[in-house]
Amino acid sequence: MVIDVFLALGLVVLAWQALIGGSLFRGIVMFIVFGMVLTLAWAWLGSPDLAMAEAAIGAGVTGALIMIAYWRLRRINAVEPRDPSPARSRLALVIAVLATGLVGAIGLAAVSALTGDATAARVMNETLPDTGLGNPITGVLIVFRNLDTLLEVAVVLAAYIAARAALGRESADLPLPPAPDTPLLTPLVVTLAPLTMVVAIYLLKAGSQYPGGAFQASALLAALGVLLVLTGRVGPAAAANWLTRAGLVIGTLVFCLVGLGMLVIGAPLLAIPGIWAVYLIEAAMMISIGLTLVLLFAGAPGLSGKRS
Amino acid sequence: MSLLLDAFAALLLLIGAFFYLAGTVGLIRFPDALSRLHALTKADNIGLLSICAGSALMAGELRVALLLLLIWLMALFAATVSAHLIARRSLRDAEDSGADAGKSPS
Amino acid sequence: MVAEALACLVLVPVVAACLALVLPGRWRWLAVAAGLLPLPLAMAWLTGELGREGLITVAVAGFEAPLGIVWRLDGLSAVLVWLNIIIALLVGLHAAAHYPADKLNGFRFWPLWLLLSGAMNALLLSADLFNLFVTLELVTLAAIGLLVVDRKPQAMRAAVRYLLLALLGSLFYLLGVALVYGQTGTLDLYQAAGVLQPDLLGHTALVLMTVGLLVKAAIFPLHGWLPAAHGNAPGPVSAVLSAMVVKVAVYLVWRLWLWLAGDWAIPAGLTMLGLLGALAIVYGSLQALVQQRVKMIVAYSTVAQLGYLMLLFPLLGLVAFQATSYHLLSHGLAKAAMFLAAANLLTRLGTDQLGDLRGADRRMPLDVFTLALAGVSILGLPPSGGFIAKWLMLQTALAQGGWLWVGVILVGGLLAAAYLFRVLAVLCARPVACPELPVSGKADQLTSLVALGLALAALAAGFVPAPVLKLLATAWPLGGAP
Amino acid sequence: MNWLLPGLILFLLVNLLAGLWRVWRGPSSADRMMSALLFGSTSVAVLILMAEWQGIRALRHVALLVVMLAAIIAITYVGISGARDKGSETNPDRKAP
Repeated sequence: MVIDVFLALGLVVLAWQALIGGSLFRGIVMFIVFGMVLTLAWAWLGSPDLAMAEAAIGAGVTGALIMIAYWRLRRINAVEPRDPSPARSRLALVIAVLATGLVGAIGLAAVSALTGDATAARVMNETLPDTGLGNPITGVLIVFRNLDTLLEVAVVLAAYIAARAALGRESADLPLPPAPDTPLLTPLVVTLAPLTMVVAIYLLKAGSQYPGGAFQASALLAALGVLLVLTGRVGPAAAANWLTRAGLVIGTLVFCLVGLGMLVIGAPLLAIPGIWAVYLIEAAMMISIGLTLVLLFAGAPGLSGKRS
Repeated sequence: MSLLLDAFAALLLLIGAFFYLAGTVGLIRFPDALSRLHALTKADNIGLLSICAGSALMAGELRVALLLLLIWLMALFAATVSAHLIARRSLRDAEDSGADAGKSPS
Repeated sequence: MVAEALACLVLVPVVAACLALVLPGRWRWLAVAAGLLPLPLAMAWLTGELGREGLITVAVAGFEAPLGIVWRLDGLSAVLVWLNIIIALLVGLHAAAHYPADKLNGFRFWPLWLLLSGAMNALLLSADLFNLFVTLELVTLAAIGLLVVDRKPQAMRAAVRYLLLALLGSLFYLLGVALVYGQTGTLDLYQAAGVLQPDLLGHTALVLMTVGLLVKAAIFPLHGWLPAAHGNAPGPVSAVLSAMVVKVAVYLVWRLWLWLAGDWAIPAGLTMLGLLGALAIVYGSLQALVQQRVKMIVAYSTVAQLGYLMLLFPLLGLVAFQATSYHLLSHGLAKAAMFLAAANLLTRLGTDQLGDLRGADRRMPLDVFTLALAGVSILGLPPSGGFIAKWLMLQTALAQGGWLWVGVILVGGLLAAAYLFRVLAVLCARPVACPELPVSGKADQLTSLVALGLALAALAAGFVPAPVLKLLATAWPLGGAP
Repeated sequence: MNWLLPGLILFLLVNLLAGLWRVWRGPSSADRMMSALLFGSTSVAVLILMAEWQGIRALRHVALLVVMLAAIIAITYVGISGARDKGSETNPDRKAP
């Protein structure tokens, strides 16, 4: 109980600090710490899946994206804005009161939702063993409600295309920080890269029975990609070569084709024929999502072998 | 025997917590960036080792012990390289400002 | 066969989008054609089936609700899917002139266009509250990508503002969905409708979801992002944004209030929504009256015309439902035509500042004619789709003695006449000086003809309303006239 | 023994939030980064203890994921925040309160 209260209060304080931060950099660090504490909170509530997703995507990859954005901002505008928080306004009080009322109403409503019935969850637990999966979250994501997941992967694809459209031709000139010149980096990359891949594939494989799965694995791969970009092993390119493009669409494409293929053999649309299909789809998703995240980080339409 | 093991595991955990405490105290109390870094990374690595060892004893499984070992090695690796990078950064900042190397600007 | 046709509506454009991203050069045309051309065929077949069955449902992945997601095609969704397909094809034809698929800007444009039309179909079919959230996200993100495809600075700024507000709206909607799921244990809209109670939770959830959607629908006073976004987007994108993207958010508000809440939606709330619509009509029209750019006038006109869609709530009844749905359809066609014609003026004359467009009718008669023709439908003059819609709305309001709504509809029509005639008066004025225009190529003629075609379609909607109204009537959930 | 694990978890959490003071205070961005790194290693320790206390093995996988990410991301953060460029000769963080 004490730990619950502590975590809850800590989260509120961190969120507040991330928003009002006296300097932008402090706000960013607060945000990263917020992600870590949120990971702990999910773990404490007994949801390892959410903890993993939060650690990987919330704290890890988002943190890196914000950090590179900060670095680019500083390049454009050398002087950091003194106070990044918005100007005080009389409306603030009104908004605060309204927001408090809203949060209160949601809280009260949520309390009354505790007594609601859990029909879907019950049916899911009854049906899960038929699929051969042990992790209910993978069951929901890939088997029962896979249309949601398919469209989410399409959202990631759309995010890439939209970012590329916004970047245009100048994208190749988007700056990246110089690689840190220390002799420690090469041994680090050489050790970390294969190990990260092994762990990512392990998470993907374990995802069918235990917490884990494509999203967590892709975030780990994305983190590795970010490291490779920053150490100059991989560089941004002005255009995506065919391999990159294939990697970007493979998640959506494989998902769609498996789903449509089921119609051909007379099964329902998007039915999952077996556990192999789960692995196939998840592996394809992992590649697409991981690649998209790295490209968004690099701020480039494509990747090339070496940074000039 | 089992009681002894448990007691030993608990001792290890407590030692780990102590090292974490030491690291945090160092982080807050030490006067400049380099010595704070020194306190932090050393103490935390030992703290994590101790906690991993204690937890492995409690679980009493080889698989878990190996996983925890992997975790500790990774943490060691990360701490080493990032501490190195932070130290260089801090040193360079200090040179830029014309102050003595390692002294915290205030 | 039903499942195949529905799958075609959603997945074929998505697969085509992937292919358009991977295939090189001219092959991309093939992907675009393969993604869009089968849609009307599938939908034609489905419409026939719908006429026989009255309602089509398919459990995706073979799992019925509450476990899985159900697709549900009724009269209302069918009409909107048709509008989406017509827009995707005709406006796509216009876009083909400016964004050739084998060139770089076409490479940017078409994957998003295909994703947008597929996502829109998925949204219109879905009967699942969370799936609706996902499709709404995909629609929004694809729309924002299209908005910045030309990388004009104003469009970028508008896109960022749109993105942030849309995310806020999504958050509100998602909170509401979570509450509904917490109480009912299902995400299926029609299953939840039977269980959700009109208590604190039910009302909070409904209000949260509605506010979130009203942001996305740009209903007054949450319209702030719309004029900049729609006014600065590339022509075909403005057309689809105004004709479809904001409309589906209103469509979801309808679904929530009339299908999910159904009987227990409080009258005060219904009146409130109607008042927002009335304010939108007056405010949007007045703003349109003072704008200096043609595209901004058309954009503010969208703010105003969206208001009519909200009048369904206070007028509540079968005829009002038919009227507003028909308004949605005919406004979609007319507004797409207007944006395309305005875009043609902008591309060929280099400006859409009203002051510089004197005498444009001599130089680009077809596009000015299209603007006027689409204006007929927006105004609600007979014979046009807009006339049918507004006439039915007036009839219901009169029958109910709702004088406020009668007044709003009439004032809205008068103001629309004022801002449209202001544009036309300038366009047809005697030019001060008339620089020679380069001879129009085939592409220019095509773009003008597409715009004209859409305007004619809006007009034609005034001649054959019966089958559409009949189809819509099958979807009405609340019984006959109150 | 029942109080030991939750007690240690709470202790480490307090420790973590105490370190927040350094993030807040700075004064240099190196100090802030350093504290964030401390939080990473403390989080891993907390996760290991939680796995033991709650009997959820998967939390050790979370710990592994966190530590892998920490290894990668820490270097990323340090690399980015440490990289200097022509644009920023002065370090504004230094003037933080």
